[in-house]
Order: sequence, then C-alpha cells, then structure tokens
Amino acid sequence: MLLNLTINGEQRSDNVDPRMLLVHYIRDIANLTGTHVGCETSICGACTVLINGSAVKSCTILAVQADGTKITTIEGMAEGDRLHPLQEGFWEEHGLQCGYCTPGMIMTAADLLARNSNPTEAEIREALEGNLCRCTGYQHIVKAIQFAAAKMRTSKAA
Amino acid sequence: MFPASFEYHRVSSVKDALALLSQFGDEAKILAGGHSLLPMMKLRLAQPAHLVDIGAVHELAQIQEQGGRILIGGLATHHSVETSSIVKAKLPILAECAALIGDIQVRNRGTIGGSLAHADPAADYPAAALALEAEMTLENPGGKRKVKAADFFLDLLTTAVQAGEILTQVSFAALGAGTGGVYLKHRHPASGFATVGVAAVVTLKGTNFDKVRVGITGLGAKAFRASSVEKALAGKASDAIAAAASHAADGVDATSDTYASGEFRAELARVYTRRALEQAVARVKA
Amino acid sequence: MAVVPKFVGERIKRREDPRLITGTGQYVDDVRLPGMLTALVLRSPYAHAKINSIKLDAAQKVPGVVAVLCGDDLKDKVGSVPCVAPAEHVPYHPVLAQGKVRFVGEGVAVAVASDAYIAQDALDQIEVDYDPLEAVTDPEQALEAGAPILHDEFKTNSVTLASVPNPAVDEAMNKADKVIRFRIHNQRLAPVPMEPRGVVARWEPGYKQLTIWSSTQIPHLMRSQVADMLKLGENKIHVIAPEVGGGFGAKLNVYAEEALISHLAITLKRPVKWIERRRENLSGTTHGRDQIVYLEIAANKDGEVLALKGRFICDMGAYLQLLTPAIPGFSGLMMTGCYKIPALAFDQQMVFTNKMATDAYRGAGRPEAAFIAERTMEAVASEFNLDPADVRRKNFIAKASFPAPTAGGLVYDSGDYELTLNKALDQIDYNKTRAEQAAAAKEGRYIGIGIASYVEICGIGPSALLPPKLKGGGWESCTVRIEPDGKVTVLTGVSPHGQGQETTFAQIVADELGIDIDDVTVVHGDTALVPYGIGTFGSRGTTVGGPALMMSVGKLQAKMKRIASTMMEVPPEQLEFRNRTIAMASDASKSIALQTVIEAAYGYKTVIEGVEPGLDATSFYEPSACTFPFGTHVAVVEVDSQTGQVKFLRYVAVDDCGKVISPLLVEGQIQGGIAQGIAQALYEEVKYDEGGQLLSATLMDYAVPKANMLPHYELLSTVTPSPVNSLGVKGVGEAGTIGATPCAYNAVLDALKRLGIRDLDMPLKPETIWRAIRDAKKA
Amino acid sequence: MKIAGEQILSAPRQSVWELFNDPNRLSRLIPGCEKLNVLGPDQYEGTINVGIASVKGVYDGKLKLEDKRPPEHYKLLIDAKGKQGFVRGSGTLDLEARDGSSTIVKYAGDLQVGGPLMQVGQRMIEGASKMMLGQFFAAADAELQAAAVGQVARQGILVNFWRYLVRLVRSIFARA
Repeated sequence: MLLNLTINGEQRSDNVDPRMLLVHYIRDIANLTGTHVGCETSICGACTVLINGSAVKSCTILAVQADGTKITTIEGMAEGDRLHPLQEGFWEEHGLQCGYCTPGMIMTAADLLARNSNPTEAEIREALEGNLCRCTGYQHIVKAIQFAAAKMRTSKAA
Repeated sequence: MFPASFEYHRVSSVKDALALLSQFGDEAKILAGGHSLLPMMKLRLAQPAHLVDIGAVHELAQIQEQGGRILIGGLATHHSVETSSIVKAKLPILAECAALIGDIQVRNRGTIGGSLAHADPAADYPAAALALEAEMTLENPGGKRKVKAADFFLDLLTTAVQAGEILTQVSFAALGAGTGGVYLKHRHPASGFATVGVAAVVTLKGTNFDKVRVGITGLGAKAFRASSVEKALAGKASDAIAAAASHAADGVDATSDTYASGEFRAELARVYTRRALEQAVARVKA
Repeated sequence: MAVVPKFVGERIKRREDPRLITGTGQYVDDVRLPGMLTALVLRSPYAHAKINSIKLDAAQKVPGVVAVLCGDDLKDKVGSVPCVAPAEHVPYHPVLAQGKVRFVGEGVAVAVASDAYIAQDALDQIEVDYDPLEAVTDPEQALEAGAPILHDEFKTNSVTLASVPNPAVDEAMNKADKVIRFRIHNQRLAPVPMEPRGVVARWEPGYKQLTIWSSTQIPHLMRSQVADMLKLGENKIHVIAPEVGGGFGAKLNVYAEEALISHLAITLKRPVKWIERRRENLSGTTHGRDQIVYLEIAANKDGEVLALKGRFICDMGAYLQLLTPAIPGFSGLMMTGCYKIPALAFDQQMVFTNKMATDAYRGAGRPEAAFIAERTMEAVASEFNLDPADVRRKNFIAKASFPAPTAGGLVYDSGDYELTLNKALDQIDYNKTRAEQAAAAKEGRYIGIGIASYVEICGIGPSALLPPKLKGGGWESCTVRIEPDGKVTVLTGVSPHGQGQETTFAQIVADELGIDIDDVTVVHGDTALVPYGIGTFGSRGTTVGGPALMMSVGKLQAKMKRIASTMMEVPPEQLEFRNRTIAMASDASKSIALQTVIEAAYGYKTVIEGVEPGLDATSFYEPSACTFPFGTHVAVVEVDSQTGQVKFLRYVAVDDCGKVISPLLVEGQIQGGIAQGIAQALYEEVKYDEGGQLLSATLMDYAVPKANMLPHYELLSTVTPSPVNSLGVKGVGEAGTIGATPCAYNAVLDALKRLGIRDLDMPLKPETIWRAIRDAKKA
Repeated sequence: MKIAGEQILSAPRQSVWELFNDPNRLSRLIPGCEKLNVLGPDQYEGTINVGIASVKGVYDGKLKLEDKRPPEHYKLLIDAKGKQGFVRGSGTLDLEARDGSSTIVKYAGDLQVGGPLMQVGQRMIEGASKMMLGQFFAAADAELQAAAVGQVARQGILVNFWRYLVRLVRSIFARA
C-alpha cells in the first residue's frame, strides 16, 4: 500500500507491504542504515527514531502506521557538516565505543532534552531505561548528554 | 522480527472500526499504539488476518475534564497522560503511574486503551485503574456500555472487552480533598514490567482512614483490588497499615517466573502495599 | 625518542566517531549488494532429540524462496565447525544438525529468499519430526552413571580432565591452622554485543573468489578455518570485518553460519545475507563462564594463605567452539590472584551438556580466577575475624618481588598491588565508611563495603602458549606505509570493534614521526589489505598490536634517517623526528623536511646502497611474555532488607594498565568493564530449565543492565609500566570486568555479614538476598 | 514446569471417572479441542486450537493413559507440538469421593514446555496453564451437572464460556 511521509526533511512516497516494520522501511527502502536493530522485543532501543519529534522504537511500529508523519533519523541530526550538540557531546565525552547503540541513544536523548533542558544525572539514567549499551557502562553517555544540554542551553540563551 | 501477512485497514471513526470487527470477527484485531500486539506479531505468536488501525481516530486521544470526572480517550498515550496538566492536577497518581511504564519510547507510543484491554498481568495501569475505580467505556455496534475496573480484569490477558468491542474511553473521578495516592513498583530488571506494582489511594477523615483503595498488579494472573487490606484499614488510623498490608497477597495464586517466585512476589506485594499506603498518607497530610 | 609526545597520553577525541555518530558507519547488516538474498535459520526447539525427518517441500514452494536446505544436504560439502583447543573428545559439529539436535537453538534448516519476511514464511512451512530424548543440563549430573549421553561415540559426557597436582598443597593443608572449604559457581552468562552476529557472502564465479563480511573479532583466523571447512584456498577468500558492534569474546570464534552462508552464496551464485536475531544470539552465540569450583583454602590465624586447591567442573555445552575447552585453564593458573600463595593444585573436569557451548567472554577464565582469589581473602577474613583489607596486605606479592613467579607457574611482569589498595581505600575514606556502616547497622540498615584486588593476564604471549591448531600464534602484525604525499597508512592485524585503535595507533605514529594525527589513517579488519593478523581479544590490541606497529615505524624511521643522513651528511644516530622534519638532536636548526625524505625514497633518483625504494614496512611482533594489569575496586552498597534490592552508594576503581596511550579510552574500557562485572554479580544469568529449555531467550528476561542499574564510577589509576614491550602497556579491555564482579559481590556479602550470611549464588538477585536474610533471621 | 492442584466436581466419583475416560465427552471439555481420536486402548491423538488474547496456535498431540486404577487413578502422558512450541510430560489424576455427590480431583504434573512460546512467554506460561485448567474444570463441572439432568452440553467449553459471559454482561448492566 502507498505510504507517504517525510524523512529527514525529504518527502517520500513508497509502496510497502503492510507487514513491513518501520525500521525495515527506514533501512531497506529509504536506505538510511544508521538506525539499527538490536533485539526483537522492543527493549534495546537501537532502532529509536523521532516521529513528529517523539522518540519511538521503529521496530514496534508498522511502516504504514507512520503515514503522514515526519520522521527524523540519526542521518537527519546534523545540519550539513555542523553536528547536532548531542553528536558533539558523544564525540567529546567518548560516549560510544562500538557505536551500534549510539544512534538510538542520541534520538532518545533528543526527546529528553526537548522536555528537560537541564536534566540531572539521575534523570538522564532514568530516561535511558529504553536504550541498552554494552560497551560504555553509560557514564560517558550521561556526560555526553550533559554536554549537549549545556551547549543547547547556551545557544538558546544567546 | 518479521510479522506474517495480514490485510491492513485504516479507519477514521470508531463506527468504521466496529463494522470491520463485525465483518471479520475473530480474524481481526484492533491496532492502536501497537505496543502490545506488534511484539506478538513480530514473533509470529499472533497472526491476525486483519488489522484495523484506529490510530487516525484522533478524538480517541483526548484527555478532558467533565462534571468532576477526568475522561481519557483510549488512544491517549502514556506520555500524554504523564504530562497532561489535567491529570497531573486531578489524578497525580495516574500521571506518576504512566511515567513508570516501560521507557520514553514506549510511553510515546503505547496507549491507555491498548494497555488496559491487553491486560498483561504485569502491566502498571491496571493497578492504578483499580485503585482509582476507573470506569471503562466499551463500544460495540449496538452502542456503548460501561464497565467498572473491578469487573474489567477477568483473567490472564482477559478482560470484559468482548469480541467486536473497542475500549474507547477510561473515566476517573478526580481525587478530592483529603485524598492522596501513590503508585510503587518493583521493576523487572530486564523487561521493565512490574514484578509487583501497588497503587494505593487513601482518603483521610481527621487522622483516620475514611476510604482506602489498593490495586495490585504483577502478583497473579490479573490485577486485583486488595480488599482484605482495604477492609482491615476501614476507620483505622495509619498505625494499622503494617498489619493491614500483611494481607496484600491473601487469596492470590501468585505467579512464579525465572526472576521471582510466587512466594517472593507475595512478600513484595506486602512490602510495597505498606510503603505505598504510608506514602499516600504522608501525601494527604502534607 | 627525545621529543615530548604531543598525542600519546592526551585525551584525544576518537577518529572512529564521526561516522558512528552520524549513522554512516557500515555494519554487516548495512552491506547491500545487487541481487542479494536473505537467509534465515530454523532452530531446534528441543534440547536433545533425534531428527526422524525434515519436510522442506512446502517451504521450497513459497513464492520468493530460492533455496531451503537441511543438514543432510550439506554432508561432505561443509566441514565441521572447528575447535582448535586440545581436548580428549572433540565431537563432529555440523553447520546444520544431522540426525540429532543437542541444544535449543541448534541450526536445523536454512531458507534463502528475496527478503527476510519471505524467508520466515518459508521457515514456518518446514516440518521437522523430532523424537525427544532425555536432556541433561547440570554438568555434575551429566557425569553420573546413566546420564543421557550427548555424543554416543564417546560413551561419556566428559570432554577432558586436566590435572595439575601438587604434593606441597596437601602438606600445607595438614599444617595450616584451618582449611576452609566452599563451592563457587560462576554462572553462565551471555555476552550480548548490541550488534548480533551477521554474515554476508559473495561468490564471484569468474574469479573463483569468495568475499565474506562477518561481524568477527578475528578475520584472518576465521578465514583460515572457513577455508578448511569449504576446502577453498585461503587466497581465494577475502574476509572483511566491517564496523563490528561489540564482541566481548562472542565474536572470537568461527561459527556455523560463516561457512553455511558462504556455501549458499557459492552454490546459488548470488550474494547471501544472514543477520542473527536476538533470540538466536542468546541461544546460539557462545556463552561465557558456567564454572563450578570446589575450593579448599589452607590458612593461618594471622591471615596468611598457605595453599589453594580447586576441583573445577566446567560446563562446555553441547559442542566445542573454537576455544571452548581452553578457557578454564586461565582460571586455574590465575586463581592465586595478586597473592604470594606458595602452593596451588587443581583439576578441571570439562563436561558436555545440552546447552550452547561456552567460550571466551570478557575476561575468559580470569574473572573466575579473580573471584576465587577474592572470595578466598574474604573467607579468611571472616574465619579469623580480620579486616579484609589487612588480609590482602598480608598476602600481596610485594612490589620488590617483580618479576614474580607464581604458584601457577606464571611470571608476573610488574606491579604494586598494595598501592592500588591504599589509593582506593583513601578515596573511599575506609575508616570513616566503616564507622558509617556501624552507625547504620544500629539503625537496622545494611551497608556493605566490598574490596577486590585483582591481577589478570593479557597480551597472551609467546605463541607456544596458544593451541597449535589455531593457525596463528600470540604474535601480531602491522604494516606501516608512508605514502608519497606524506600521509601514513597503518594496516594492523588487530581487529578493533570499539576499542579505538584507529585513534591510539594514530597517536603513536604521529608522535613517532613528528606529524599530525590527521595525517594517519589506520586500516583493519580486511584480509585483502592487512597482513595476516591474529585479531582483537584478550586485551591484546595495544599490548601486542602496539609493539608490532612500533617495529614497523622503527624500520621506517631507520630508513628515513639513512636517507636523511645521506642528504644532510650527518650520521643517522644524531637525527630525530621533529615537527615534520628530521633534525639533528643537538641542533634543531639543522633539519630536512620529512616530505623531502619521503620524495627521495619514492623518487629514488639517488641510489643509496642497501636502501630499497619506497616506504613500507611490515613487522610481526612475537611477545616474549604476557603482561599483568592489576588494580583494586571498592564499592559501598546498601541492601534493602525487605525487598533484597541493592543500591550502590559509591564505586571506586584504581586500575593500573601500565603506560596509557589515551586516558579517555582507558576510562571507557574500565567503565564498560565494570558494568559487565557488576552485571555478573547482580543481574545476569543464562537460565535453562532441567529439560534444557532456554528461559532467558530474549532481552525481556536476560537482564543486561540499564543506565539506572549501575553506579557512578570514580576512577583513579596508578602507572606501573610493563617491562615486556616497548610501549610499557599492559592491556585494559577486561580489567574492569575482572575487578568488578568480586567487588560488587563482596560489598553485598559484607552488608549481610552481621546476619552470618557468607555465601550466596550469583547473580545476587533481590529474591536471593531476601531469602538469605529471612532464613538468617529465622535461625 | 510443575503443576499441582485440586478441584471439586459436583458429581459422584464414578461419573467423574467415566467422564475422564470418554474421549467424546473429553474433547468437548479440553479448551480449544478440535478433535480427539482413539488410536488404541487408552491412546488418543488430537488437535487443540489454543488462543489467549492475540496469541493463537494449533497443537497436534498424543495422549496416553497408564496405570489405570478405576475409579480413582490414572497417569497421563502427553506429547503435543505446534508451530509455536511443544508441551510434553506426564501427570497423574486422582479422584477422591468427597461425599456421595461430589468428588475431589487431585492433579499433579511435570510438563516441559518449549519452543518460541516458552522463549518469549516464560513469565506467562504458568498463568496460561492455570487458566486452561480452570476452564477445563469449569467445563467438566458443567458437563457433569448437565449429564445429571439428562442433557448433553453439546459444545462443552464454548457453551460454558458463553453462559459465563452472558451472566457477566447481565450483572454489569444490572449494576449500571
């Protein structure tokens, strides 16, 4: 069936099988492979993208359910060569090792920072309930998100 | 990870959805947020032939206050409940319960109607719905009917929602003066579900309990009202909490799984009931 | 090198990251090839069953399906999944089951289709007629008479029995004030890299060339084994380990699918992709640990430990993967830990059970050893009512004793164990925390302080220590090429997957050659590009790969100095690399631009005798010995006595991994390691029921810790360079894990000490703790 | 998985025994049972269609009765499998006369449940089995009572479940 949506600002129209999951649409039809699959049970969060600004697990949504929405994936975070503050934060603070969970982490953090511009360490850890990382032990991820929060607050104030 | 084929129907009204349900009967399933159904479909444990997507029935997502009651549409996401100014002001315990469901991503997508109708034995909402004496509106081709929370949860994954019906609204009485509620859960370390979750809503008259309602989830096959705890507290002061809470698991065939035995779950139910009641009382007094 | 390093030792941002934070890295599942098909594997739901028949025809008829095969179709076409470690009984291990299945998750059939949805439709149509057999999942029961036998040909479930006897141990047991005995179970764990495994294979018939993209830690070793399995020349197989989303030992292996998917690509003449699903990952990718030890400790009242004796029962699972029976050896050899325990004896009984094979998992044998050593210290402290910190001090190998031979026959390279203990206790303010603990106890609260000092073995070392069948040793390779434009390409045999050698190796090269770090590119994980290498595991990337890099850099430095010396007419030994020049050490104004030397090497207009054209050097570094990083972790926890829940109040780690190339990356390795160590102590457990059903088959049940389940780590360090290699590095990939498990465990047990609780099984789940408290209070 | 429990059925022991040995009637009591054919003496094969919420599956299996001691005891061996998993194991059934008109049924079993269903739903398997047992005994009780008044409860569980629902709906509307 016909699916119309906007992904990272680009309008698309594709014919998809209704049973196709959104994550497979993003990866295999839209060819945006930065969104990953890490589990089958909506736990790991590697597939997190934004739908109309809200973080969601794209493995637990049918592509057809996203009809008419605006989707942002990790590929849509930077503006040209200018990294998003969260991307900068993960780089500055060594918030990633193997990098597989990173896109999902960044998308969830984007939702968190949209709601709470100055989260505490405890709030960040709680917000990451739906994202697993096996490499970092999370501490540098927390710092990365704090870095981004500070930077976004400053640029907002300016 | 790869659902079986099905026919997809997107509807824009409850009426259309009900018509499809009666047309396809048992072969059709309602798709709201999809966070209960799609996980089963991905593993091919559920293979409905028809999916009726009600996601576009926007009026079902509304949260409003009417005549002293808070009306929450079945499609309201956990996130919208968690952040609704109406819910935060009038039913703070429900907002807190919603905030403890799953994770940010799940809360952005999962719906109150989907969660209640699925009746996972470890879901959070049923405990709060029971303690808040919620009333569910079920629509069928013949009209609407209302079911009280106490009559809604029938068994494991089984509710009063009949084949061909849709849960369209959940209604709550706003918490009045002298009333406070708390929801506490022991989160399963992997799934995030409630190993045990306890919602306690208390109304005090002076220093004594006027009304106590305790909803417990996770302990058995379905969420339930801990009536023996409630009875034990009737008219008593808060020093009766510890003794009353010891009845939290009375008469319940407690679930065992790899994480927690029934015996441990029962103990968690008692401990969390006591703590929830104590904190609820503290809230009223504050 | 006289010049002050500009990059080494600095917190350099990783050069891997720009692609990973923008979603442009390429993991196996991101490989897209024209005409590519997708394969899915049907797996056994039974732990032990005879296969009577498999009906594939309905599956083959599903539209879009290209092929459906089962084990019998592959007989004599694909060889056994290899185990290179020595064992008495090494079973035939087919890539898809033949005749019998032996664990839940064993591959039974494969469907290849135009996409995964259709492949799954096909799997649903396959009918397998099984005859269930009795299964055995407990390794001790598996050894009993009458237990179901997994591999009939051996007539026993014993894989092998390895004994290291020592009469001195019995003497010590006789003369000690006390012999303490207890049982330890290091439970079965799943490595769970966030990226599951995956394979893409492409066959180019015209060239008879096979390309395999695999999420592996060992591209070359895997190539050698797959070549054997498929009977292809190694020069006809090109293996690429693209971006690899974590390994933790689980990808230090050769798996059925690497050969199976290659075979399918060859026979179908189309590229085939297989991506592991998480349930397959939890059931069919190697597990770790699952080791029981009956421990005997001979100790004196003053806390001195005289001898250790261990009887190990090691659960190997149903088949032997690449190194399965080799892992427990490290636990035996290292079980004396940082302590000068003079006598050690152990035997290790390895056992087949109806479970997935165990193999390396972060630490591979050393976490078990450290756990034994640290439980030993705690047991002695409890027995004689001594402070656990003092017992450790009493038994530590003294700083002056290095290089220190151990009872396990190893020689520890360098160390100062007491320094890390003291530093950690200072940081936590030990005496004050003990006082707070006592005050809290008076309020009925349960606070515990856990200490663990560890030493581990890295950079596993002379090749003689590795199994002969591995087709590779303990060495590592590296090519360094200075390109004509002055940019440097490093081609390393290690295969990092998160460790960050693209950054650390660039730091080293930039400093050595006096160039900018941005001029260096590090290439890895591609057998067509890099020299034969051993790969990344056992904390060897920098420890063994680093010195190989240094050797090649050294060769190029010498060559460039010779060229510069000819051009400058200065003896080469008076020259050094400095800020893109080669300059006289005594007079920096006398210099020649590096680029001029490079152009001379490539242009070769002036022939220098004994100097070949070009600037390309390859080296193979064979370590003379292993390295032994160490440290002390201290945790403070509070236990909720009513719910059994554990809350961390502090976590302090003092680690010494020798010289540090990148403090930032070292922190990252330690933090991630601690998380996995705590996970073993408190959360994770692969659980099979008695019939062999896997009960922790999804991440809904297997509790990989989340951010809110882990503490904030306070990291400190000491630096004791290793004398073994030119960089002075010791390795850091596994240290955190090895220290953290006993530390977290000891903290919880310390909290419960006043109830008389001394021994609980891991993971210390709330229910385990609650039961122990309840029972103790009843008693 | 070990299950054990007891249930009181309102019929004399002999009637219960007869019911539990009659494949035709049993097939109406087993939740979702689509067929139950006699393979030989005390051996049956059948198909059940189990559905709890959206999770549905068809299971084919064999059932064997052993160690029969009428009218009080038998052992039951079960081996059933479907696309989503399998159930195999054994159990015992003991009937004790409670009084002239009712019987205590004691059951104990050790079941192995495996396959995808178990992998994904281990936390609910126990609850699901209890629920199905509950349905079975409710249907059995209704069957016995109907038989007692000379009726045949033709559709076993479905009829009973429907009656239950009708009662429930009535009670809800009565309260509203």
